[in-house]
Parts: sequence; structure tokens; C-alpha cells
Amino acid sequence: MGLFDLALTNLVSPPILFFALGLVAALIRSDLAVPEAVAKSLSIFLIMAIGFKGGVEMASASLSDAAMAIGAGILISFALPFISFGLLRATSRTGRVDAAAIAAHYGSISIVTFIAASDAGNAMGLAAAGFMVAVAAAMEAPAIFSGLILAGKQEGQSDRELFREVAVNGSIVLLVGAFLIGWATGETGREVVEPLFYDVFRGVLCIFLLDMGLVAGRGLVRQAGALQWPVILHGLYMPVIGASLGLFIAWIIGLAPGTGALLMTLSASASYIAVPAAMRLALPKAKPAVALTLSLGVTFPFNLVFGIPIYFAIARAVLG
Amino acid sequence: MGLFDLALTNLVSPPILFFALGLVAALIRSDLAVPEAVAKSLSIFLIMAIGFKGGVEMASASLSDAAMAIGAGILISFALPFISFGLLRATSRTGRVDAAAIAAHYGSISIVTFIAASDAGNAMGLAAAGFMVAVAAAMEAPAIFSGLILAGKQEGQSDRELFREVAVNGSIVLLVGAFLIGWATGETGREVVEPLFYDVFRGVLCIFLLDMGLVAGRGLVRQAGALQWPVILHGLYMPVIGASLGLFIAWIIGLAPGTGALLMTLSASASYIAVPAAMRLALPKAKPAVALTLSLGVTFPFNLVFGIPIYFAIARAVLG
Amino acid sequence: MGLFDLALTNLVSPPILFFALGLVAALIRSDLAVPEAVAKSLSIFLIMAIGFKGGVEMASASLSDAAMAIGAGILISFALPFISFGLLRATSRTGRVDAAAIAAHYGSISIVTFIAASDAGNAMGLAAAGFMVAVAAAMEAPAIFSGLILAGKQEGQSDRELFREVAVNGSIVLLVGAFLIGWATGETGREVVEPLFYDVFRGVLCIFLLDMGLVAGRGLVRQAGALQWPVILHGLYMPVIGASLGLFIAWIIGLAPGTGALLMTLSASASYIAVPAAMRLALPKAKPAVALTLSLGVTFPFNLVFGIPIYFAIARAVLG
Amino acid sequence: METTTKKRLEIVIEAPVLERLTRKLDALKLSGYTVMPAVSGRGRNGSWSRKGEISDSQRMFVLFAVLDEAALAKVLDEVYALVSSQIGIVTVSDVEVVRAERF
Amino acid sequence: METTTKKRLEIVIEAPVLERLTRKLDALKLSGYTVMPAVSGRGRNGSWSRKGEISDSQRMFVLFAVLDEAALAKVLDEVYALVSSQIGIVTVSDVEVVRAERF
Amino acid sequence: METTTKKRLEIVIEAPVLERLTRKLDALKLSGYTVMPAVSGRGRNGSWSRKGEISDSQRMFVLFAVLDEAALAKVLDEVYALVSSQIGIVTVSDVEVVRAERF
Ligand SMILES: Nc1ncnc2c1ncn2[C@@H]1O[C@H](COP(=O)(O)O)[C@@H](O)[C@H]1O
Ligand SMILES: Nc1ncnc2c1ncn2[C@@H]1O[C@H](COP(=O)(O)O)[C@@H](O)[C@H]1O
Ligand SMILES: Nc1ncnc2c1ncn2[C@@H]1O[C@H](COP(=O)(O)O)[C@@H](O)[C@H]1O
Ligand code: NA
Ligand code: NA
Ligand code: NA
Repeated sequence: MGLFDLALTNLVSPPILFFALGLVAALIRSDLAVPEAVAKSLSIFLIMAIGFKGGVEMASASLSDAAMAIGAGILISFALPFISFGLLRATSRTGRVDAAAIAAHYGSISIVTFIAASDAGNAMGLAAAGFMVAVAAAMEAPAIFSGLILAGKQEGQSDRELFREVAVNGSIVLLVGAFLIGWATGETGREVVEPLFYDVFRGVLCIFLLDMGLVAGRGLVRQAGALQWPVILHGLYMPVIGASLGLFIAWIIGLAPGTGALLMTLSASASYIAVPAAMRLALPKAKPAVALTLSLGVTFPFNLVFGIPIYFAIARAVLG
Repeated sequence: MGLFDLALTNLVSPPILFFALGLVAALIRSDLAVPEAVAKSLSIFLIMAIGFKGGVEMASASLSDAAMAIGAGILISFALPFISFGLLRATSRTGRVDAAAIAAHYGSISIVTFIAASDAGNAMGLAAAGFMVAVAAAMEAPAIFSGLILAGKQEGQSDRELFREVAVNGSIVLLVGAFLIGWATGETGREVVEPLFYDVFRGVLCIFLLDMGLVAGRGLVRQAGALQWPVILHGLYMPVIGASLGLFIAWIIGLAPGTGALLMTLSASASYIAVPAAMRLALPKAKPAVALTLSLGVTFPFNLVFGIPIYFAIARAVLG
Repeated sequence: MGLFDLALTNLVSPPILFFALGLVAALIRSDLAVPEAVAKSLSIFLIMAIGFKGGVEMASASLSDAAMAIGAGILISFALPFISFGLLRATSRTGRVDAAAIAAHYGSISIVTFIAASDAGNAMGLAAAGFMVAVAAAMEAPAIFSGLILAGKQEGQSDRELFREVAVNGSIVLLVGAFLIGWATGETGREVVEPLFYDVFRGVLCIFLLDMGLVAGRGLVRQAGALQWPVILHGLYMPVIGASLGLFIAWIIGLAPGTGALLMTLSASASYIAVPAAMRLALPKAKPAVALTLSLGVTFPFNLVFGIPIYFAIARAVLG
Repeated sequence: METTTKKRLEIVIEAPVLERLTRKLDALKLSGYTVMPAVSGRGRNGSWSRKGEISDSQRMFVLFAVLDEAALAKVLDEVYALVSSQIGIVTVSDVEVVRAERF
Repeated sequence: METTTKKRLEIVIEAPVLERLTRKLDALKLSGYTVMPAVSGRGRNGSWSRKGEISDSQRMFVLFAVLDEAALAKVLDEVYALVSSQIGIVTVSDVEVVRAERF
Repeated sequence: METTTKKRLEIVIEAPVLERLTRKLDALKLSGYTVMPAVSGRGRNGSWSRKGEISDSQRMFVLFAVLDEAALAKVLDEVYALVSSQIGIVTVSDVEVVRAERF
């Protein structure tokens, strides 16, 4: 199956089409909305399931590979903000603190993008190693600290408190916890949750992506004016830069295609949950709307629709 | 299976019994309640699933039949309010604006009644054509405009704005969108969502109908006094009139029994989501409680428990 | 399989591990949380499913056994508070009204503990009689009245009103209603809801227990200081006393091992939904935090993790 | 636009008692009231939070009612009699309304 | 800390009209507003409750806006024109703010 | 029923900072406070809405605390120091309470 077919298969899959439906509904200002409490719970379910599945697959994984991939992920998450910051400052009139905040978003990851990519990978028969879940968890936080370095010392800011709040962030704790539970219970545990965590999973992903489309679209509608072109472009070329760095590292440490494609996706994705909240605490002067709209309204759709199939195609060609 | 058996089978099916349980719980003033956010999300799920399934079945449908059925549906939705209005004014002391508002409810449709009917039809081996989903979507709005005509010009009312708000109504957008996605992805897409949209569907319908019973019952308890007998009767004979008109049209355009039964059900059902909201904007002087209690507390239970099996039995006899 | 293996199998099952994950997340003060609306709905779903399943199994149950077990349950629920009250007053400095309120919690039951026990029983091949669902429902309320007796007359309290509010309590109505629906529809009804009420059930239980762990843990963190040691110990030995009484009665009326283990579990469990609410109405002077923290933070985890496997092992040895 | 002064009664009350309170307000023939949810708080009885709770026994609602000064005294007596023995607080403030006869 | 007196406009409005109301407030160039959910209530149009509702047509939201006395008159006229024909109420009260220029 | 005048401090604050705020209030030994959810709003930092949001970073909560005039000055200073650098507003108004010693 060539790149074009891959892209097409990805485009006409229900999850992507429901995301598009959400986008369209928001742009035509429909009042369609998944209640917040349920949207949050769907993401909890998806994180639980993806974490658990990753853990189950650890039975057939090498711990040294896992350790190496986790190390690589931390490195990427820490490094990307410096690239993002440099490019933003060079190409746009974004202030230092705002640029640092945006940069932190691009170093960190989007767990939903990761889930969609794993799902697409399985559909293409390019399953990834279970430890990529641990890599995803490990890549959430480091970028935040790069962001703080780039912003420079802020008065009245307590880093100790911040570290704690980020480390025990709900999605990290759940992802790691579910991963360990899947690892501990293996196939026996898998049988218990198979119908919900495996069979129903993709249908739930459709509903969740419908909501993501609605939220991303509403963000775009609300902020349309606020984003200057150099910043919008940043949201489009940063994933490409991230994916390239991810590919390079995957090639160095010798990851398999499916696994490498996920590392590319993680590097290409930008945070819109953990980092925005952390930035409000660490860099209150940074305008939250810009970074969030860029990450959720520009980069997320780009990765979901175009990025993922391309990353898999390239990973297969280069790492296959 | 005779009409009586049909009715019985329908009566002792879990979805109907859970609806009855909800009704009883509300009438004995139990505090049982499905949280609003989840109730809304269940309806989103049911609409997504029913829309998607209809789309998948379009593979085996004739577009000209679809077009004709949609046209017929629009006609019925537009016509019924005039009948409802005339009868209400003739038999009760309901004011002009209130009568117009109630009439609009009866021209439009109840998507949950439609879903319950499709489910019952499948259970009886009388599956309907996929395009009935499009018919359902097409029948939601026309009645609103008949209602406005019947109410006469209201000062300070912007019809343009109203048209937009109704057209992009969440449930219409979702129903049509899911329908198109099912149509576009067909059997391949069906496999992705089968466990959730097909297997789990009927169980979710049970939970949702439990909530519908609770809401309908609470409405009755709250409004018991407010409804005069001629109005309550209206809520009982309008579905019969609607179903008859639906049957007549179905016979003219030659719909199959299962498909015709759904057209009867749509015509017999009354709106309690799209229309009430539109009436608050278009006819603020109309008392919302009366129309809503009538549609949700009288007509909905009547259709769900007695109407649906009868419509299917008659459709089979007349259109079979 | 010996007691130790049983305990181990129970400990490393996904439901228990997700509960533990929730506890840990709360203790390390993670912001992980299942939205309230969804947590409530999951409990509604679990109660619906467990009630329905019990009803379906009534086909193969003896009504006289059922009647006897229900009578026994009512007796236990009524008796336990007197034991709890006496021990509390003797061992701690808890005031009369507070002790009466706590005692009522221990006479009543925890439906989630019951659900987890049924699930564990099925996993061990020790399924219970369907009527245990009716026993669970019957055991919720009697303890409340023992509590009122123990507290002595309170001024300005209307018992009649209270009786009504407890009798139509949401979870009782739903449990009994779903039980009757399962009984009425039997195998035909079972087919309708099988994928949701049976297959997906255990996965949902995992999500729900994750939330229970979070709530129990947060309660402990908040109330840590408020609980004196004699009271904490009460939360640990009361389940043992309750289970023993349950075992004795089960032996007298000759219940099968799986059924008897559930009666032990019900007797050992303490309420944290129906009773706390009733106590706020009946004994407003009683401090709610203590009883709730004890029941949810001490007794619930004890039963879930250690109690259940032990009760089943003993029931098998004594009643087998 | 000409306005009249009314009283705004605000009650924070624990969930299990809410229905009794509203029944009492109905009996007192109040022109109306609105109930709003609260998510967390702290008082003499310690702190509480809705996070993931499945029981309503430990939560608060905020009810406010705009009413006429004349009616206040009686309402306040009755309401206070109920709330004081429960978990919650009662406050009163001044508000201006446009159509006085409505309240 | 030195404070200035402003007006707090509080509007209880039925959900279907909320968007029109906020659009009007945006047009009036208000410095800001906050919308809060209500779960149940009673008024001339009878009582309502969110319990298990799936339709938004029968619910209320509570919107409040802190604004300058000077702006009040005009805002009140426009808001009242909209709300009076709908289900809802409007009240005004005094509040103190720290940074006056913000409102 | 005889009442006493107290101050009602109302704070609209962005979610990520709520916990820091309540910790500060606890440290200030306030007699109590209540936190309520908001669903949408607009301010200098633009408009926001909860519709379908999964992140809490862009939402507001409304916290109010009834306290004694004597305590107000200090509390206002500390609270304002925190809120002013964040997204949110602070207002103060007068309320009457029945049992003065409680607040
Ligand atoms: N006097 C009042 N105090 C507080 N809220 C009120 C009052 N009157 C009406 N409301 C609220 O406004 C809604 C609509 O009021 P109405 O238009 O009178 O039916 C009611 O359902 C209440 O939620
Ligand atoms: N004048 C106002 N009246 C009521 N709420 C306001 C006002 N200004 C701001 N807010 C609320 O406080 C939030 C943050 O305000 P700001 O810091 O100005 O962006 C807004 O999103 C509103 O929810
Ligand atoms: N001073 C206060 N200001 C605002 N809310 C309060 C105050 N005191 C108590 N509350 C609220 O009322 C609830 C019960 O208060 P209490 O009866 O003192 O425990 C608390 O949990 C708070 O939500
Ligand atoms: Na990244
Ligand atoms: Na109709
Ligand atoms: Na017990």
C-alpha cells in the first residue's frame, strides 16, 4: 500500500471523519456539544485502555530497548522547545515569555494524537512496542522545564510546587498506572477487560474525536483573529521538525517501523492539557489562548489527518 | 405473529420495561436520576449510531426512493401542524400562539421514538431502508415554520436568525453527518464501530429509556394540574392522525412495510428537543410547559408502548 | 485453589488493581478524577446490570429459599447496629448520636462491595443465587431504623417522611426494578442486553473502582486527623463480626457456598450512599464526616481487598 | 429605568436537606428562587469537594431568592430554623429590581 | 486597599435565549461577564429541574456582570427589553472593586 | 431576626490557580468559603466556554467567602496579590448574617 493509499485509508476511516464532522459543526456554529464531564471521562477511558494494552504487550518487549526509547523521548521533549523558541522569536513578533510558553507545548505531547496513531498503526499492521506508552508518559513533563529556562526567572514562582503538580498530573498517573496494571496482569487481565478496552475502544475513539473536532473548531472560531501568520505556520512546520528529529533518533536507536512511527508522532504532537495548565501556574504573564489554539486548532488536526499516515509511511520506508 | 403478540413482545422487551421503571420511579417520587451530562451523551451516541447505520445501508438503497421519501417527510412535517392547530382551537380553550407552538411540536419528530421503532422493527425482522434516517432529519424543521405561520407575525422576531439556529441544530447536524460517514465508509467503517454502534446499542437504549421514563414522569408530576382534558386527548389522537397520514403517503409512494412503519412513527411522534427551544426564540409568549409535557409525558409514552407495535402491524398488513 | 491463591488471584485482578491505583493517586494528591456525573452513571449502570442478572437467574431459584434469605438479611441489617453501637460506646469516646449514626452504616450494605463480590464469585466458579440481589435491596433500610432507636428521640424529626425517602431511594428502586425486569424477560431479555450488561460489565467495574479508590483516598487525606484509633479499629473488626453473623445465619438456613459468601459480604459491608443521606435528615447533629470516612475509607477497602476472598474461602469450607 | 429595592436571600445548604428547604419556601409562597450547584468548600464542618463523589450526602447547593422586605422577616425565621440545625449558612443582601410587583 | 463602587448586574435567563443575551452584551461593549449554571428553580412560569433532562429548552443560567454605574442605565434598558419578554429575572446590586479602570 | 453586617468577597479565578487560592484562604484562617462552577464568560483575556472542553486550563470558578469587616483588609491584600497576576476578578459587597460569631 503506497503513501497515497495510506493517506486515503486514514482519511476515510470513521475516527477521522467524525473528527472532521466535529470541526465542520463548530465552524457552522452548530450547538452540537459532548458534555464536558463525558468528554473528560472518555479521555480517561482511552488513556486507561491504551496504558493497559501497552503494559500487556510488555511481556514480549526488551527492557533495554524500553529504557533507551524512554531516554530518547525525554531528550526530544527537552530539546524541541529550544528549536521552537528560536524559530518563533526569529520569524514572529511573539514576546519572550509567550514564545517560551508556546515552545513548551511543542516539546510535550498530545496523548490523543498518540492514541489515534497507535490505532492507525494497528489497522495498518504496524503495531508498536508496548513501552511506547511509557515513552509517551515520560515525554509530557521535560518540555515544561525547558520552557521555564527559556522564559527566564519569573518573580514569585515556586518551582518545587510546580514540579510536584506536573509529576502527579492526572493523565500521567493514569497512563503509568494502567500500564503497570496491564504489565502485572498480562493475558489473564486482558481477558477481563477485552470487550471494553479492546472491542469497544475504536467506537469510543470516534465519539471522542467528534468532540475534539468540536473543541478545536470552536477554539479556531473564537481566536481566528488573534493568530498572526508566522505563528500559524509555526503550528504547521513544528510537527514536521519534531517528526524528523523523532525519526532520526528512532533510526539511531534502531526502533522497528511501527514503534518509530509512534516516536515520530509523539515528537510531532503538541500538548493541550498538561502544559497549558502548568504554564498558567509558572508563566501567568503568557497569554494562554494563543498557545492552546495553535496546539489544538492547528497542530492537532494537521497530525491527525495528514501527519500520522505520512509518519507511518516514512517510518516504514526508512526503518523497515 | 399477530398484532396482539407483537404488542406483547414489545411490552415485555427490556427497553420498554426500563422506560416503565423510570416512569414508576418518577411517579413514586424516587430520587433516581441519570445525570444530565450522561443522558445528553447517551442521546448523542444513539443519534450517531442510528445515523451511521442508516448510511451504511444506503449501499443497497435507491436514491430516487430516498428522494421521494424525503420529499414526503417534509410535506407531512409541514402539513401536520395545520391539522393539530385546527383541532386544538376547535376542541380546547388554548390561545392562538400556544396552539401554534403545540402544533409545531406535532409536525416535527422525536428521534428517540424513531430509534426505538427501528430497534423494534429489526427485532421483528422488518428492517427499514437506510434513507429513513435522512427522512427523520428532514422532518425536524418544516413544522417549525408552519407553527410560525399559524402564530401570525410576532413583533421583534428575526426569522433569518431562527432559520440558521434550527438548521444547525446539534441533533440534525450529527444525524446527517453520521449518516454521510456511514455511507462513505460502508462495510469497512462498520467493522470499526460494530462492537459499540451495533452490539452495545440496545443495552444503551435501555439506560436511555430509563432516563426518558424518569424525565417524562417528573414532567407529568410537575404539570399534572396544568393540562386540561381536551389538550391531553390531543396528545393521544394526534399520533393516530399522524400515523394515518404517514401510512397513506407511504402507500402512495409504495414504501416497504418496515420503511413505511418508520414513516408512520415519525409522523406520529412529537418533538421535545428542537422545537421547544425554537419556540422559546420565535414565540416567547407561548407557555413552554404545556407543549413539552404533552409531547414528552403523553405522546412519547403512547407511541413507545402502544403506537410502535400497532404501526408495524398495520404497515405489514397494508403495505406488505 | 487454597485461601492464599484465592487472595492472590483477587489481589492481582484488574478491578482491585485499578482501585489501588485510585487510592495511590489520591494519596499522592494527583488531580486525577472521574467527573461526578459519570461516576454516578457508572454506579447506575452497575446496579442495573447486577439487578437484571439476578432476575434472569430467578428462573432456576426456589422462592421459599429466596423468602428465607430475604428475611435473614432484614434480621441481620436490623441487628448489626446494636452490636456496632455497643462496641463503639464501650471502646471509644464517641457520643451517643454519632455512635448511632455510625452503627446504622454498618447494619446497612455497600452495593459496590456486593457487585465486586459477585464478580469475584463468578470468577471462582462460585456463582450465587439470583435472589441475593433482592436480599441486598432488603438489607439497605432496616439498619437505619435501628440507628434511630439507638439515637433516641430527636426533636422536630418526622419519621414518616424519612421512611418514604429511604424506601424510594434511587438505588433500591433501580436494583429491585432491574431485578423484576430480568425476572420477567429472562433469557430473551438477556440476549438484548448481553453485550453491555454482561460482556462490558467487568471493564466498567474497573473504571468505577478506580474512582472509588480516588474518592476513598481523598476522604482519608481530608479526615486523617479526625479519626481516633478505637474508631478506625471499629471499621476493621465490624466487617469480621458482620461476616461471622452472616456465615452463621447462612449455615442455619443452609445457603450454598457462593450464596452464603454474598450474605457474609453484605453483612460485612457498610453503607456510604443511602445511610449517610438518611442520617443527615434523621440525625442532623451527628457529624457526617466520621461515619463516611470510616465506611468508605476503611471498611470498603478492607472488604474489597482482603474480606471478599476470605469470605469465599470460609464459605466454601463451612457451607461447601 | 426606575428600580425598587428588594432583599436577596442566599442559602448554602447540604444536598440531603435541599428538598425540605424548597418545600418550605413553596409553603411560604415565595415568588421564586434559583438553586445553583457548588463544587467544593469549607466551613465549621470541615472541607468538601465533588471530585468523583457518587453520593450526594456530602455536597452543598447555593439557593438564592429575591423577595420583598416585608416578607423577609417571616421567611428568615422559618429558613433559619431549618438551616441552623443542618450544614449550611444564610445571608441577606440588598438588590434593585425593575418590576417591583413581580417579587 | 482602596476600592471603588461598581454595579453588579445579575440576570437569570432561560437557556435558549442565553446566546442572544451574550451577543447583546458583547455589542454593548461590556468589560466582561460570567455565566453560571443553575440546577433547579421556581418562578411565575412554574418550577423546573435539570434532573436527567436531555433538552436545554427548560433550564436557566445565571449571568452576572460587574460594570460602571455610568454604563448601567443603557445596559439595563437593552437587557430588560430582551429578558422581560422571556423567562427570567434581572437584579442590580452594589459591589466594591479594587482596580476601578478595569470595569 | 436581628442580623449583623459582614463582607462578601467574590472571586472569579482561572481553574489552574484555584487550589493555590484556597490554600491561601486556609492559611488566612477564613471561617469558610464556597466554590461554584462557571460555564462561560468574557473578560480582558477574551471569551471562554466549557462546551466539550477536556482541559481545565481555560475555565473559571467563582469563589465567595463571607467574612468579618475586620479581617477583610488583610485577606483582600493577599488575595489580590495572587489574583491580579492571573486571570480573574475580585469584588466585595455587604451582606447581613444572623449568627455573627460564625463568620
Ligand atoms: N424571586 C426570585 N428569586 C430568585 N430566582 C427567581 C425568582 N423568580 C424567578 N427566579 C428564577 O428565574 C426563573 C424564571 O422565572 P419566571 O420568569 O418568573 O418563571 C425561575 O425558574 C427561577 O429560576
Ligand atoms: N466585568 C466582569 N463581570 C463579570 N465577570 C467578569 C468580568 N470581567 C471578567 N469576568 C470573569 O473573569 C474572567 C477573567 O477575566 P479577565 O481576567 O478580565 O479575562 C472572565 O472570563 C469572566 O468569566
Ligand atoms: N464564611 C463562609 N463563606 C462562604 N461559604 C461558607 C462560609 N461558611 C460556610 N460556607 C459554606 O457552607 C458549607 C457548610 O458550612 P458549615 O455548616 O460551617 O460547615 C461550607 O462547606 C461552605 O460551602
Ligand atoms: Na512534541
Ligand atoms: Na410528527
Ligand atoms: Na452490613
